[in-house]
Amino acid sequence: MLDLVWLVPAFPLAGFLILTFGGRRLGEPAAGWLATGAMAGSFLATAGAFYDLAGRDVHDRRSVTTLFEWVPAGDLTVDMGFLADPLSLTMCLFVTGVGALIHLYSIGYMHGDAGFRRFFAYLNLFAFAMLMLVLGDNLLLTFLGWEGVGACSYLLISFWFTDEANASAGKKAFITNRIGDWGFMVAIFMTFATFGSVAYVDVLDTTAAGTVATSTATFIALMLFVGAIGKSAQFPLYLWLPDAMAGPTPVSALIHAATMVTSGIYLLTRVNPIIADAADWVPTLIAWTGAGTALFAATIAVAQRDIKKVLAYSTISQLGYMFLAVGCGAYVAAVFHMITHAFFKALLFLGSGSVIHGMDGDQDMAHYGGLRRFMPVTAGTFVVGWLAIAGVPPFAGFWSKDEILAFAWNESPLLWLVGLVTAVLTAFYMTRLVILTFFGRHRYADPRPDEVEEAWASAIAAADEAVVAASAALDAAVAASEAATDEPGAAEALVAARAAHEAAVLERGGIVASAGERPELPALALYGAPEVGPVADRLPDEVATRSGHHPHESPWTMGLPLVVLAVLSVLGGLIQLPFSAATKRLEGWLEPTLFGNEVHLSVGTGTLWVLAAVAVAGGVVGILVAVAAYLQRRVDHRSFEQPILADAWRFDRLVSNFMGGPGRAGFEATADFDSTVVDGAVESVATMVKAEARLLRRFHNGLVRTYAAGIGVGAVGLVVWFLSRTSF
Amino acid sequence: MVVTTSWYLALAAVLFSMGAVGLLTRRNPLIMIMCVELMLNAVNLTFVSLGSELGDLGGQLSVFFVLVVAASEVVVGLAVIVAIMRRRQGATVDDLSVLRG
Amino acid sequence: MAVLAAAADVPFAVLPALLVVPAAGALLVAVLPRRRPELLKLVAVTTSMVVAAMTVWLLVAFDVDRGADMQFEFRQSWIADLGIQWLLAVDGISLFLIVLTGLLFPIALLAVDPGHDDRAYYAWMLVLEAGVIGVFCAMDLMVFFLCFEVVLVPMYFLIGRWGHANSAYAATKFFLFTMAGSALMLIGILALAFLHADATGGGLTFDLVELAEAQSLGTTTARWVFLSFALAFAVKVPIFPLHTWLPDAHTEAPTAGSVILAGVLLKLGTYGFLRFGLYLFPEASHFFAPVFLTLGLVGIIYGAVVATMQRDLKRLIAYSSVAHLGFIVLGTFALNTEGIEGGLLQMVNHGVSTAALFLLVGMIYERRHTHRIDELGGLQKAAPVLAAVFTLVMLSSIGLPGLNGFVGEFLVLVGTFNAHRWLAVAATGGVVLAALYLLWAYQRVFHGPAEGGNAEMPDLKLREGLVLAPLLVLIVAMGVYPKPVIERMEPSVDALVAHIETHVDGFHEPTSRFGADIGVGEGGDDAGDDH
Amino acid sequence: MDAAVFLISAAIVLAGAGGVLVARNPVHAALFLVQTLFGVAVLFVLQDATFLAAVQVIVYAGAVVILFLFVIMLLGVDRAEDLGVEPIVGQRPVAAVVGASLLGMLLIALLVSVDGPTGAHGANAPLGDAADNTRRLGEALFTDYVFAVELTAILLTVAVIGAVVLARRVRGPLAPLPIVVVTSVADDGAQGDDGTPDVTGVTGGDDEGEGA
Repeated sequence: MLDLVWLVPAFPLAGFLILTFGGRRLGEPAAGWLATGAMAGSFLATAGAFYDLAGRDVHDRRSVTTLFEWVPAGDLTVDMGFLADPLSLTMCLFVTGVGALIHLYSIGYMHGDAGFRRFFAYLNLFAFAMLMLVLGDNLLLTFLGWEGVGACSYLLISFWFTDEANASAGKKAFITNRIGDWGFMVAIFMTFATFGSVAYVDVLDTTAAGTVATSTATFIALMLFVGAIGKSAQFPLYLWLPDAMAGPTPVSALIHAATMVTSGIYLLTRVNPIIADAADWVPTLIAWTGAGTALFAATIAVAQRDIKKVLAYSTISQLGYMFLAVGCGAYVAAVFHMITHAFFKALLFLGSGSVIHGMDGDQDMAHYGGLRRFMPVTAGTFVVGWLAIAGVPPFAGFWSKDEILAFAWNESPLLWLVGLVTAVLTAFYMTRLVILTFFGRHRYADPRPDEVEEAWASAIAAADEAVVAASAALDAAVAASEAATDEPGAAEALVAARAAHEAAVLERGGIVASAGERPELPALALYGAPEVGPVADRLPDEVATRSGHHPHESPWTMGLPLVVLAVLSVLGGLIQLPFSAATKRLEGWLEPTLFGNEVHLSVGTGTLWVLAAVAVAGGVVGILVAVAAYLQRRVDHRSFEQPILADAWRFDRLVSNFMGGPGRAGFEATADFDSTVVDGAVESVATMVKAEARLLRRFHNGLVRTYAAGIGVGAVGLVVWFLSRTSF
Repeated sequence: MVVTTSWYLALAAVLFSMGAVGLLTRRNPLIMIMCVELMLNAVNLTFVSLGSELGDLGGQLSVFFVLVVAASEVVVGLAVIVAIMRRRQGATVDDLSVLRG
Repeated sequence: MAVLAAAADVPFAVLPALLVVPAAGALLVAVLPRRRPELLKLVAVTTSMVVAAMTVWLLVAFDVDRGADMQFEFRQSWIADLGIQWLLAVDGISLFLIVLTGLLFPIALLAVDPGHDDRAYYAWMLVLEAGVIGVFCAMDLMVFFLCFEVVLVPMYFLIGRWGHANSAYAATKFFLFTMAGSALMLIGILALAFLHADATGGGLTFDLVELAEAQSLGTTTARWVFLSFALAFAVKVPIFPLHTWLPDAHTEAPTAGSVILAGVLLKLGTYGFLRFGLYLFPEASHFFAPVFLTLGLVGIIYGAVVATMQRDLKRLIAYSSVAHLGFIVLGTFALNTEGIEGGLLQMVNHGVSTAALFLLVGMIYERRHTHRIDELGGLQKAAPVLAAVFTLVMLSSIGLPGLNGFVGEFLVLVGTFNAHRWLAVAATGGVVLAALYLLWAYQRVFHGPAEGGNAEMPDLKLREGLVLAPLLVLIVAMGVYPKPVIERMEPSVDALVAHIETHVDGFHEPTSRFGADIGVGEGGDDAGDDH
Repeated sequence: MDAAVFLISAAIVLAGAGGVLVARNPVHAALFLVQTLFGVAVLFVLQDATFLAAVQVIVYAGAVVILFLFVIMLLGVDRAEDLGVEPIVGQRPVAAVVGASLLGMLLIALLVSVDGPTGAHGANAPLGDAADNTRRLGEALFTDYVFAVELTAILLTVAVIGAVVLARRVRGPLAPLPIVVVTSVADDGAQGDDGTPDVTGVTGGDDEGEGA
């Protein structure tokens, strides 16, 4: 079965090809089912390989299947080969498993979309690339998958390309990833220059043998780390991930939560011997980058109102945890958290997708609230995911996060503290999300600030018109009374008109005044519907129609994956329970791929219990604060949602301003330099030649006799020359 | 006093120079061709006289050919002039500077 | 393999045929009635098809085992007392360029019709093909120079007569630029031949192999002569400061012209560097390598940056060519197997990808009559298939692994890294920029809302699809399984590198440090100062 | 006796040449030309080149000059030419210098450097006396030089045909030749001064064009 491991990527590839060339016949939902089937097949193949491998002796758990030579050039030989070992197969298992679920989910989510077939083709292509990344038996093949997933991510983010924003987001993602890929490529060069090969087997074994100079290992490790932070959205290259939410929600779940973004951690875990041989500050750097990003992203997530943005920043934060783990040498913990995170974050994303689906594409949590009545399944599963990510025992997230924190403490208490704060924040913003979405008032029908603005504007406009009309009437009345002074009714009419006019002016004054001192309408109206005062009747019609609207639960194709993932989010912890070596199944399973580089905790069991308790307490605190703020409204939530947090610490803005400003100017300058200086030099040569020509053409005046004179002079000259050469 | 070849040669030189000067100074194309004829005659004269000087028939032979060439040259030249004059009455060569650069 | 070997030494002299057939076709076209465009096209296309078939046969019959040495050699004395002879041969270096030429011409001819003066157009195209093939298989410097110049004339007329608004300017610029370069090269060739004759006391000869193996010039002389060659090639490539003719030529040329120009003509320069630079003047090439490496790097970054800011699709692709060819130059002067092979591969890849890009742009032009990016937009809605094809080609041009562009680029960079680390590290930045300008252009052309004529632009027609198909197949095939190509190039490249090693004292092919002792420590130390 | 004849005919020749040089009326110039030709013919006789003398008279004085006169009559260009003015600046001085120096050089070349009669005799057909001069010429022409003679025949034919083609009257209105004022010689056209800098001078093509 292991030599059939190539089937794993082959299934989605076949799916992609069929969907691409299958023609129009493969419409909805056939295309979706086909793609899902391909993923399921891939999952089964993985499972088969998994059991085959598990059946082997511990030290024999590595098999390389080579299909053909890919790039044989000079000393460099790169095979199209697959490395099946515990690490890669573990990755494959949840990539294909979660992938299949998300495919299934997408059938419901993408229902009725024009690009249905294209969407599933892309999804399959992505799965193929992701599996190549995981299974590749050498750095270059991993790089193939690495760039492949990047490209698919680009295609899927800009899937709804008619919207410029989506297109830009896709482009941003690809290019930011490319910056990371630069590091990856350089690392590959260095690897080849050092080992004369890029195959993991050679590289890792040689390194594990400890024959590599520290500086070389450091260089390679650093460059790979650059690649990793690009793909796994760590500071400062995380910028693309929030924008990537422009893609369809299943894409966010599959690519930008569960699989692709974790490949950075996978890569670092894969090359753990190199990191082990690198200078000591490299792991520290990794750990601190991870911890810093985790805290940074968590603070931002606190103030987001777009439900997907919250999840995006939460993803960045969780990935930070994994880097923290890798940096602390806790590779198992990293992989463990990667798996559990894949479960509950996919669940959360799919849940949010279901909500968005039910709310007709509205992503602003300020318009949600009390949805649990309308979509129970979504709500229930979502709550599970929430508890998991919040680190509440015994849900999956608790175990993995707790382990990471333990190792962080093992590395340095400071790291642990950062991790803990992050955990508290995580619990807080996730609770906030859940409450705003599923609990509290159903705010969907509330008039929204912009609508109220509109109402006021229309009211004032109406008042103005009234005044104008009244004054016109007044003038008419005046004219009439002058025309017929003896007419008895004229005087009264005049008085009435004057009165009406004054009334209208007063009215207008009143409205303008009240518009002036009306209270600022809160974007997030937790306390009952916002009071819109005198203009309530002028609200646009949407408000009325919205009040009639009822969010609907999603079809079973979307519900089933939610349920499955919820179950996994509950039980996920079982694969690695910290109680005894026997319960640390994952650790034992991954052991051969770690070359003994897994750090061993040097803290006593007691400490561990304390740490766990503290972590849980922290989580609970976070939850309680959020409840107090958003559900019981004892604390003013605005004190948490600082504008600077909502603006992501202005970092993104800063970068894009630079790119749009000086960066772009520099490019323009270069382009001008080319057209003016470089090309200008060429042109000036041409101009000089022309100037000379203009001089010379004067001699060619077209007069025969002038030419004749020239001939004469020439003749004389010739004779002179001859004579000068004859001796008399 | 005996006439040496040098006399003829001197005469030819003068004749040739005069033809050249005429060619440079006259504007009427016909007269310019005539001047060319003068120069040709000067050359013929040198041919003949040096031929007789060296007792060689070659000189006269060349003159024969020169005559032929001169004749055909005149024919073509005059034809050209006719063609030109048809278009421009009384054109002088100075008017015909179409090929000015 | 025995079959192939048998095929390799059949009496049929394929190389002269490769020159004669298109030339004859050109003559035939020239005498056909002017009023029958379809007939003219038929003749032209069939001729080029025959040539294509022959090149494919060449590919099949090429003997991989004897990959290093010249095959299908054809020798026929021409101007005996000057020692000039028709000396044609193919080795792993020129093989794929010839095949590429044979492939691109039918495509270019089928893809677009000239619109006016068909007869002259087709005749010139065929003349061009003959010239290009001549350049690639000439082993006699004089014949090479002849073909090198012959190529200019048809291209000049193709750009000038069937080009766009400002084509006369562009055509003349192109002509003067290349002419200026190659004039010097002629002097170089003559100098080389005469000095060689003096040094050896033998007769005058222009036989490339003989000259290269003899290495009879003094070091300084060789360097000067090399420069005279290098200038000609640098203009053709084009290398950084000499590139300004390229954007104009591309922008003004007709689609077919751009396809051939980008696909084949630019390769004349890089091919020349390999065949007549490194091979003839190993010492000088090694001496001047830093210069060209630097210029190559500048070209990569500079071309990419300038491309980003272009407002005209064809100009953008032209500048992207400057960047891509920078990679080729880089690989060539890395002077090791990986680099040179990568460069060669990149020549073929760039030929395929850029040709496809220009075809697509031409198709857009036929529909929308503009190359300006800001006048396009949202085309993907109207023409999904076209957009998909464009995406594929674009990704290959970006250098996405699994497509052809990557392999060459990667090999070039690996080779360069082994030779000069920092150059490679910097050049890799060009990969990022490539994504920048192409994706941005794609977004502006295909994404976003479509208004006006863009909204109802017709999608790819079957005919166009068929024309593009071979290129697309190559793009994927050469990315997934480049081995057949590489293994045919490798022996020749190895021979070339060995040639350089023997003639440059103290020079060893810079390659991976892996070996007897893992010299990692040393390798690591340079890496050590990296940060 | 010889000297007298030579001097007289030389005088005739030079007088004729001078006449051609200064005659304001083409017809007179033609007549002066005849005079010169006669003089030269006499000098031929004086050197026993009787045949050439005859040809000189018949062909030149007879055919060529008559042709001149015909043309003059045909075109009526017997208008007097004003020799007082010289449109081209510095043409006359140049002419004078060229003429003078030519004369000087030729005299030097012919008289001094040849240093007179060498007495050397050509290896060619010997020169007979006036009596069989014609016969010898004929023999030489139609034996050794027959090929050249044939060529002259072809040349003449071509010349005649060319003349016919050139001088034949074309139907329809004739395109007038452009008038280019001599004083406008020095102006350099405005081409290239339009905005686009052109390597090519393609735009420079215009004023060749105006001839057609």
